[in-house]
Amino acid sequence: MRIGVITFPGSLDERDAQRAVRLAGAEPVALWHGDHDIQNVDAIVLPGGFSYGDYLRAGSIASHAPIMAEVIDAANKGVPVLGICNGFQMLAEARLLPGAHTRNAHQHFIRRDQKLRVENNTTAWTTQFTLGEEIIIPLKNADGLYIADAETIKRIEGNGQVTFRYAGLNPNGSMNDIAGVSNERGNVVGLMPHPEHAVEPGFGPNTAVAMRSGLDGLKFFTSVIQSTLLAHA
Amino acid sequence: MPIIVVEVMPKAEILDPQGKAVAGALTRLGYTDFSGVRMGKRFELTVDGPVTPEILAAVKVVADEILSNAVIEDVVSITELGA
Amino acid sequence: MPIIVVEVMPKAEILDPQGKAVAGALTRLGYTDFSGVRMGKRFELTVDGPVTPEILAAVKVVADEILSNAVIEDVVSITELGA
Amino acid sequence: MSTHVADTVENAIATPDKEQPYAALGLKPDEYAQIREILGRRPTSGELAMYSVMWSEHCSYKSSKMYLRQFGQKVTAKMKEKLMVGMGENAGVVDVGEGWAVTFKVESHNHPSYIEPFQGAATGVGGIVRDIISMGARPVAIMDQLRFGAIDHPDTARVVNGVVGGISFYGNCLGLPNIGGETYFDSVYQGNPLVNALSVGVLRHEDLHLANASGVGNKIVLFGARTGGDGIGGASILASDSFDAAGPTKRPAVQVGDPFAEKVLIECCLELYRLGLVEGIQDLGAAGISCATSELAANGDGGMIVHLEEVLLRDPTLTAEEILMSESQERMMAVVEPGKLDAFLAVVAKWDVETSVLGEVTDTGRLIIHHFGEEIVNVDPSTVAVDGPVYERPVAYPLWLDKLQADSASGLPRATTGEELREQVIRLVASPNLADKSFITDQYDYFVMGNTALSFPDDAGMIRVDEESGLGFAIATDANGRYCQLDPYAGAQLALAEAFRNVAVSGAVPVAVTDCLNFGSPENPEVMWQFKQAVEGLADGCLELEIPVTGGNVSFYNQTGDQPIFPTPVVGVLGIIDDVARRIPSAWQDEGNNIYLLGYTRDELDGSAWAGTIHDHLGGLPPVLDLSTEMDLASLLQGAAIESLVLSAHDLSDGGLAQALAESVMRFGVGARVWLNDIIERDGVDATAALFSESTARVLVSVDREDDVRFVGLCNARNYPVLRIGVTDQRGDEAVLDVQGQFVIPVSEIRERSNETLPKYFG
Ligand SMILES: Nc1ncnc2c1ncn2[C@@H]1O[C@H](COP(=O)(O)OP(=O)(O)O)[C@@H](O)[C@H]1O
Ligand SMILES: [Mg+2]
Repeated sequence: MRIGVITFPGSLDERDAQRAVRLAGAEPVALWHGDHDIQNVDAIVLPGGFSYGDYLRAGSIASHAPIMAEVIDAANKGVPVLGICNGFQMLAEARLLPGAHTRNAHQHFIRRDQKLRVENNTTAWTTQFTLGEEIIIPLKNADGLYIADAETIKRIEGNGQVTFRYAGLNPNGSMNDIAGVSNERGNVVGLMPHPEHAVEPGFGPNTAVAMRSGLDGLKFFTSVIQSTLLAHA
Repeated sequence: MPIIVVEVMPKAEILDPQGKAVAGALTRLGYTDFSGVRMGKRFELTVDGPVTPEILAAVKVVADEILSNAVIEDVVSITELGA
Repeated sequence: MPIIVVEVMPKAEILDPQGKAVAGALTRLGYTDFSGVRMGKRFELTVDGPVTPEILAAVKVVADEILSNAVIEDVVSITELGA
Repeated sequence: MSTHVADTVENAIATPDKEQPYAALGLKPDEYAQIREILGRRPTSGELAMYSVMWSEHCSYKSSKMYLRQFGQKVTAKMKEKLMVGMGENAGVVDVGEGWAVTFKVESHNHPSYIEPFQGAATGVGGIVRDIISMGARPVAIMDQLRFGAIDHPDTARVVNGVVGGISFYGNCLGLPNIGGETYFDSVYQGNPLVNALSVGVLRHEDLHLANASGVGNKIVLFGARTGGDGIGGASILASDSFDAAGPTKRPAVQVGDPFAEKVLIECCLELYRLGLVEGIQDLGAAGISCATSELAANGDGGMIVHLEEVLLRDPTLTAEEILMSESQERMMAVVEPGKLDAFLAVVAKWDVETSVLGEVTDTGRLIIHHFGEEIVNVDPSTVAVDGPVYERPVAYPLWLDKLQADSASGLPRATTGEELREQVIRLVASPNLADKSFITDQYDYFVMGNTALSFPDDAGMIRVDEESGLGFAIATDANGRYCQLDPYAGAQLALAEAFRNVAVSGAVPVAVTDCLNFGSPENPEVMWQFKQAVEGLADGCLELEIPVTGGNVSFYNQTGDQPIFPTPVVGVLGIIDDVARRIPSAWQDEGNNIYLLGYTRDELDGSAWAGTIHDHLGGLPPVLDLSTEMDLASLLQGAAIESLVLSAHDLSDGGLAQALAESVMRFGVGARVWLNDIIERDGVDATAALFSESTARVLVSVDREDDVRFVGLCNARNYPVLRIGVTDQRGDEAVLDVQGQFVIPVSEIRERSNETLPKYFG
């Protein structure tokens, strides 16, 4: 199982995403934004960061990168794609996912150990979760407010495309507490929090059990390994 | 060299947290004449040569597809500076 | 209700990383007619009643002191929308 | 193209009497005369620009140099053991074992951060990170040491929100975990906030790079952002003189940072190093191209020819002098072998970084700069970069100090009831300097890179260096301006001791020091005395602890009007830990553990947070310090860490035991039951001193009951004073801090009072 992680200029968490892929038991493959080649990977991660400084709109310039044509193509063929934070913003800008992002309501960058509720465990990246499960995943961003017009919100809520919702506290003013969404087919998922930072004991979020012990992010990657194996079986 | 100005605003029905924050600040500072503030973007594109119809057409595409995100924003004007 | 538009741009001598990033993107995407891009802000302030000289004076102060940072930005225009 | 007619060397010879604006550039008449003597003629305007920025206080260290020498002189063989690169380079480098090295340095960006807090602080982070890159290292962490005016002053929110926003924006966008820092409020910093930033980098031994231009024929390459008109005069005018003296400049004095450009520059540099394409490298900071060319040349073979028209400009109207002085950010200068130039350019192109070849290394011993074919600079580079003026400024013992030291806090009224003590504990917890700093630190990413083992609010930040072995480093910084005001020699040592202790409580072994010395005007003899004392204190302290100062920064002219800030030497201590899995957090996480206090408590309230907050008092003498005891304590903690005997360790500093207990219960919401009698009896102090004294060499630890005997045995074997003073209690909504016989405070109340202070003023 090979999972590609794309590096864009200004990507920050790509090595962490690669580490997460490795810890979950798959082989990480480094992909470059300027190439037109996704090296036949089985799944793709668009990592967090500030691509091109996020100066125009978060994720917008990167969504036009050469490799995005291949990503869009692969996504349309059903290849699992995960957009984390800036990656989510890119997928929204590329229209692979509904909605858009804007500045956090309180106008600050925020970093916190965020509680999420799993709202759909049938996507390629969430099969290892139970429905309604509460998980803790680090959140860190400045433009994390999820926004869409009323019709879109109604549609994605109706389709079960809202994959994760902020629980306990809505950290940025996102509509309907939406933290993550998927496409209709469920192979493309994007979320603002960072699962790749909840994969290794001692370096994850705090939990009720102990500091920096949270490992809930690992299940994103084991989910995609499982769903890919199933799809190929 | 000629400059083309493109202006982009958040769609009226879309939440504008930055505008809201500014509005809040104005009220706190005692400026109470304003019932709302919205914040958008202004781009100035410097054109290398004369502004031809082709260039204007390119600006239109750039404005719609790169400088703005149609999901949440409108291009409210494209004008040549000083023209 | 009347709307007053305040436009703010980075000072010409000051680095504008945002404009630079947009300019780079345009070139990479094949739009090569533009020699530079600068990115600023456009504010729309909705006024509660008629636009009096007092309100315009207040807008001027707000534009200079709150909507812009005089150290690095200029207020390039204050106009009434549609006026 | 520039229309300005350059002042050539030929012209300078022909017009010896031309008047030159040296004073406006910050040069004194005798300095100008010295330049004429060195050159044997008047300087060209380009040379004048270079000398003026390079001989500024900020770049030349002319007032501090004679004192800083001690850091290189007061050293033992042991102190040199792990030192790969010492003072004088962009940053010091320490061998941390397994073929790894760590480089770190703290620097100030105080004055720009008052004028334009957001960009000033942002570019401060950018600047220190480039120092780290230029050593050949990957930057892996940052920290920020901040001092603001009074929390309720009308200007403070502007500065706080700007500075924190700028650090957050630049650091987060760069992808560097922020792992700690300091935040203090005091009216002495009102018109002159302190914004210090620290960065740490990691490298393999073989990747070490230095800033020198050697190898005749090697190319001088400038890469990164284009050169613009921003920050011109920044080095000489902003950093060398107080604001009111700043002359008019037509170019903006502030610079705007572009963290994205810097992030790309980091990756680009690391790829260049990996491929072995760089012989020497220097970052461009204060004094821009003037500094980079003269330092590279002076540290190398001594000669260099530069064609200034090759510099890529953002603003084509810049004059040659302005190009030489520009402080545009996110630029680097490399020395590249001609045969490797194509490969170099290919890497730079891959990262979309702009580059131009400016010239090459020569054996002439002269730094020669041409502008469109005309020679505008011809100097011996060491006269610019190395042999600048050195001043022995007048020093005078401050006459007010005797009176201040005589005014001890020991006579201040003390609480007579438990209820009063409770109220004082709460007031301290909610006071601006001790209140929870989450409002600030929640804006900083510490997850990025996935190697952060500890960060705020732990006593030290800790980063894993090697994912296989778990090898890592810990780092903490401290400075107590109040103590330094009372006694700068002791104050500097107390800062060193606290940072040392903060590293030790994390389980790491302290090995090296960096410092940022923030002081008033060196032209004020009393300030110069404070500076002399502080440097001596720090150098003597390092000698006793046997850990070297590897680099740092001096910031003078920190004053509002005539009023200097408190002397504020920020001291950073770096430690090594073999395996970050053995890190010790600073607060307990479980019920039913024993709480021990290590060290003796004396009645030491002079200069304390208690005296300041409860009585608005500053006077007397700072706490007694015994560095050999601090070393015993550190080695005891290392022993405990290796055997995993302690579950948490938190050093006692500002606010004493009361604050340490409050922080410990708040952190994970696990309460505590504590008794003071044993402290009071053994140490002969009262309840106020037991709770609020700031005696040194003390740490609060929690120990699993199973390890009790071994832990106490360890302390006894090492003859270190230890007292069991309580147990950790229940967690959750009912959790309390119960100081038996005195008071009970719900943890929720402590938390609320601690958390509300900063948001109230800045939220
Ligand atoms: N500006 C800041 N940036 C990052 N961390 C900070 C900042 N201010 C305070 N902190 C963190 O908050 C915690 C408490 O600070 P402080 O009480 O000064 O620590 P100490 O007393 O151990 O020196 C520490 O972990 C410190 O690193
Ligand atoms: Mg501490």
